[in-house]
Amino acid sequence: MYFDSVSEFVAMGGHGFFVWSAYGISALLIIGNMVLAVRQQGRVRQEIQRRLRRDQRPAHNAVEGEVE
Amino acid sequence: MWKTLTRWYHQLSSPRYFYRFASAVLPWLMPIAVLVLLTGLVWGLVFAPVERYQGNSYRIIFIHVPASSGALMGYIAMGVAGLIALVWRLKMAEVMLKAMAPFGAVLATVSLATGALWGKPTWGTYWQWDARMTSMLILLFLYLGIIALQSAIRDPRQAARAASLLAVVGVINVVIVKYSVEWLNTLHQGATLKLVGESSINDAMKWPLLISMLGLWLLYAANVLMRARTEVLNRERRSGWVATLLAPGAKE
Amino acid sequence: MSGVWRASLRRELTLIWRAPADVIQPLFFFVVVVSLFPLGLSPEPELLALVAPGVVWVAALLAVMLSLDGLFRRDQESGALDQMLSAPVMTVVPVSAKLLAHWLLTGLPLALVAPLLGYMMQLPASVLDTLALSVLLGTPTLTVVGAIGAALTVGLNRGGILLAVLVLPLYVPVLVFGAGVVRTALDGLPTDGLLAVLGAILALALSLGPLAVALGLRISAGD
Amino acid sequence: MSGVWRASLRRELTLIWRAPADVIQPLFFFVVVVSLFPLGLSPEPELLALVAPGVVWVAALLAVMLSLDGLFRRDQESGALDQMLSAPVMTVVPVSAKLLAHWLLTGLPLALVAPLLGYMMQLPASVLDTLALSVLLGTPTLTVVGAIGAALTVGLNRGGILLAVLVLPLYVPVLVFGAGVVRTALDGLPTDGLLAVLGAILALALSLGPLAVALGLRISAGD
Amino acid sequence: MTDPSARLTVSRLGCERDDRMLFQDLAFNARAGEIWQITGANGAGKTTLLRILVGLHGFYQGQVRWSRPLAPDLLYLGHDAGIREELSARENLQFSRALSGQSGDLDAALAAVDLYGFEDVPAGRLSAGQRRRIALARLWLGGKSVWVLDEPYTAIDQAGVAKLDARLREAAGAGVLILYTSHHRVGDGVRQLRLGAAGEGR
Amino acid sequence: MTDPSARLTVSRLGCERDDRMLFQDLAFNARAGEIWQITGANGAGKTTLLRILVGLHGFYQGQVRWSRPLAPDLLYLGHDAGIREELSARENLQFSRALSGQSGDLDAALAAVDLYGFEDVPAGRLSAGQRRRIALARLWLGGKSVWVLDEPYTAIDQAGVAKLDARLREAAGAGVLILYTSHHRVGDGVRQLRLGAAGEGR
Ligand code: HEM
Ligand SMILES: Nc1ncnc2c1ncn2[C@@H]1O[C@H](COP(=O)(O)OP(=O)(O)OP(=O)(O)O)[C@@H](O)[C@H]1O
Ligand SMILES: Nc1ncnc2c1ncn2[C@@H]1O[C@H](COP(=O)(O)OP(=O)(O)OP(=O)(O)O)[C@@H](O)[C@H]1O
Ligand SMILES: [Mg+2]
Ligand SMILES: [Mg+2]
Repeated sequence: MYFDSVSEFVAMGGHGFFVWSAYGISALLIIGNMVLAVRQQGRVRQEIQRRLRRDQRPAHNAVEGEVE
Repeated sequence: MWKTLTRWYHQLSSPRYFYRFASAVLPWLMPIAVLVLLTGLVWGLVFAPVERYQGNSYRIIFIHVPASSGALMGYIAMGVAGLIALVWRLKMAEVMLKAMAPFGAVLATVSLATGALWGKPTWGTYWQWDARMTSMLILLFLYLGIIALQSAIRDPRQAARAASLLAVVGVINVVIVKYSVEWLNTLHQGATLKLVGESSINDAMKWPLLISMLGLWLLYAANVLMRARTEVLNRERRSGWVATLLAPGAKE
Repeated sequence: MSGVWRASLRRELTLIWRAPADVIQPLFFFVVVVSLFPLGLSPEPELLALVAPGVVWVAALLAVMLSLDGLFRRDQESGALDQMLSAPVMTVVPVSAKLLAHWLLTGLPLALVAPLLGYMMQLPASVLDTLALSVLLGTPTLTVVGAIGAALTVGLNRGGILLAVLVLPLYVPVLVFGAGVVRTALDGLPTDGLLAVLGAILALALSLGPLAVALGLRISAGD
Repeated sequence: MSGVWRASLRRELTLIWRAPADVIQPLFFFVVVVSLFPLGLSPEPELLALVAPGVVWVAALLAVMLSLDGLFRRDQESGALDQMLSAPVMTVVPVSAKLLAHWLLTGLPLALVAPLLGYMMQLPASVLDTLALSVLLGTPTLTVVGAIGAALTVGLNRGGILLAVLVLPLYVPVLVFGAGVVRTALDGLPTDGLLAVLGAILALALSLGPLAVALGLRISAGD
Repeated sequence: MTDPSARLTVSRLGCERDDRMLFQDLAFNARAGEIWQITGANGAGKTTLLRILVGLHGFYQGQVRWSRPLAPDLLYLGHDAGIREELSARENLQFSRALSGQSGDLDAALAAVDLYGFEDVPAGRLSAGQRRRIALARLWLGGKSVWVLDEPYTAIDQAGVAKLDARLREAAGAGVLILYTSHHRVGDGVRQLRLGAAGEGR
Repeated sequence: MTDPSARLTVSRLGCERDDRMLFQDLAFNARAGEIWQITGANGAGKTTLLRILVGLHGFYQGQVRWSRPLAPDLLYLGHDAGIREELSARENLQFSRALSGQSGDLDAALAAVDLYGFEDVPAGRLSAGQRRRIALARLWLGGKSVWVLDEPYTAIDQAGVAKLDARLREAAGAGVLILYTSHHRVGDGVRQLRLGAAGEGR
């Protein structure tokens, strides 16, 4: 442990603002990106599941090609 | 050995196996990445000694350097994926490329933000047109260009191919930019950075730095896997295996 | 095949000739943007000379980029692009003719007026030839690199802004070396090395660029 | 009639919302163009601060102008413009909704990032608010005046360059006063008078501009 | 809703484009409840005539008189139908409806042109014929007594053509004055206005 | 000139666009001398199918095999016909001819589509149908054994339709393989490939 007290840790020898905003912004961006990725995954899954439910009725096909 | 490698290659280039692989790895990778990153950061923030000339502001290094190098490596990796996608039309390369762009852009932003916040106490300004800062800014622009192009094209396969071409062209450009900007820059700020150059960096600072770097890269890998997995699902939504996987009531 | 190339070149030149405004406008844009700076900055000659290389080069960059926006658009909308892509010659053939025609009627004129603008921006007469040479060496690269962006965005109907976003970061090396050459000349230092770098970048762009453009068009068409 | 206005505004906002890139891209262009200058000029802080007001303002001008290029184009190509012109409401109604939506999503964001760019160009913190205010007062004028040019060129399919040629000269007063305000602030002199002039230009543009735009559209349609 | 007094009088109408007289001394009277099909070879001037009638093309000689101000009564569909690719079928129709002051039900109109299930897809991702159908849906929104349609049948499949045919007759029965261009054969009870073939006028 | 061995084999062809299967397991064989009309409702996938066959659309499953390399044999006319408004009819045709390696007489071809007298007018000043005719003139330039035409009859007047019809039959008689889309009724001796109606596949 380098620091003697919590307040000293927070102050960072007068550079607290810079250190903590650097880490704060970084955390915000990185976590935000993670959250977006997870939410996107959920959305795609939901969409596919909705479609699967809809398609549970027997599907008829769109082909009527003239086959030789 | 070679055989195992080629088998892996074929398996991972099949969307279905990739999905299984990613689903198996992610539950481990994610917590490990977070743990490693936190270890490095806490070590660096709480336990590492103060730096002689910069005081405690130097502690920004533990996020700044991992993010900067991650942004750079990430872009090169994207270019490689793009080349593979263009030449061999490998679907998984397209998927990976698309998955790599967002975190890369985030890392470039983090690098710029932390660098700026570090610059104020050390150089007395948030921003200067120093070579590294300038080329990182351009790298961010390139990332954003790729994201913009991808989101402008509707068809996911077409979007990925377009982004591949742009990424490959971009890598060539990054190399030239690096040299050109270094040449341009007459007020090289290198001297300040040398404080932490190889000779003077001590182990008490080096280890936490290396550990947070490892942690951030693992996190990057986890994020890419996660996004790639989503993209695979989205592209293969019509195939049988996705249907059984996500069928109502099915257990994964 | 060389017949197709010649027919393509003739078509492109006719198209531009039919609408000569397409040549005059990038030139005019170049002149207007450079002239805006003394209005926005301040008319002091020393300051102007100092910023002149950068200003002239940024304006050239923007002029070329804007002129590229329509490079493939009308061929795509009219279906002519599909004709080129399904023709029995490689797509590079008509594409390279198009690029050549574009440079002849945009890049070249820019190089010719650049010294005039440099003079208006109070550059000493001794560096004006270097300025013209740098623009001459740089604009073909701008055309080719920009055309890759134009090919990738051709179906997207987004106006020029998406193109700008893709292409401007790719223009940075040309800008740095192009303006750098002029600044070096202004300082009275030798410029051969930097001009050689500009030339090398040009060679790279000319050898790989047209292929990338053709590939980009194919991707945009849906393949 | 106010129903049509609201429906028009909603349509325009939806259109932009559908393609959010359209908002982000002018902003991005603004940032990129400003960043090109230190690359072309030199990274010396003193020089940069000196040219900053002009550079930021010229970049804002270009960003707004480029974003206007597509303002009516797609409505014209799709025939929606003919629908507006043959509708039982005055053309100013849908047109003014369009202009408002455009400014909200282009001009306003530019005013918000301008201070950041000013800082990057090494302007002292004390003039950053003046910079933002000048951009805020100037961009609506740029939108309206540019829209007149866009209306007149809508059928011509010339890419953005013809628009640039028509519009940039008209932007000169805004540029002179806009950059002038910032330079005055930089010299530590009072800026109220110049800001008032910017405001007066704005009032003029807002009162007559939309009518001119509507008239321009009618002329372009062939009437 | 529709006004039985809508009436169009065209006299001595002439138009020259690109150095060629397209038509000259054209005169006809059209009344509410009538369907007029304008025919003629390619380049005869059909599109030009319609644009003159609705006031979008101002370079002509002679007179075009409507019995009352046209704007509030007019439903005009041009060659290009005013569909924005970024907006869905519903959003496109919603805007057209507000602009023209119609008030019918959106979903019913879209269903009438067989776009049921495609209401929320951006128009850019529909086929050529489906896009035209969005514009045609305005014919089911009601409230207008003069319809001017430039090639409404273009790109429409056979079932669609039959449906559109029926709709025109129904509207004419209710007192709408309809003018349209088409290369299709003229149906029963439709008045024909034939413009001279291309080249004839030179 | 034409090669009687041109032959197209399509098997198990499927294409998905925008989350909807347009067609699936499509299979047919087409030979030199045959005329195939592809029909189907709006949105059925006709345009998409043609683009797949000529190699412009690459996202599909299944196989498309031509008996020999397609490019040198192909005459493809898309929905939009590749006519630049700034160029005259002759200049447009001249470029198409060079690009596709055809060699017929320009003026004869333009006369065949009734553009005699309009050869040197910029295409932008021609009517919708006249512009289409410039593209159709390529059918009179000869030298290609596979014709793929997307809605060739669009905007063409009745005399033009008859002429085009005759031309297709004549070419087929000389051994050309023709595939085209149209909503017009299928003529005698034309094989029909009907794609499922929009919506059925969902
Ligand atoms: C916005 C401004 C800044 C940007 C964009 C930036 C960017 C970078 C980049 C790209 C790297 C290279 C990483 C690698 O090669 O793996 C780096 C490393 C580094 N930066 Fe920054 N930097 C910025 C500001 C600063 C400031 C203000 C300082 C401290 C005074 C600083 C200190 C360092 C150090 C110590 C390294 C690691 C040493 C090395 O790898 O050579 N940076 N930065
Ligand atoms: N934009 C234009 N500029 C100049 N002349 C034009 C323009 N558009 C059409 N013309 C001229 O007017 C003539 C008639 O054009 P118009 O579009 O009215 O014909 P149309 O009867 O609608 O033909 P189509 O059946 O092919 O649609 C054309 O042959 C051409 O000579
Ligand atoms: N650009 C596109 N992007 C995404 N999906 C598209 C696109 N174009 C078409 N589609 C989809 O493909 C379907 C078929 O389109 P296509 O153009 O092949 O139909 P078509 O049979 O030619 O119809 P039409 O008779 O109207 O010309 C459309 O209904 C639409 O769902
Ligand atoms: Mg017409
Ligand atoms: Mg079609």
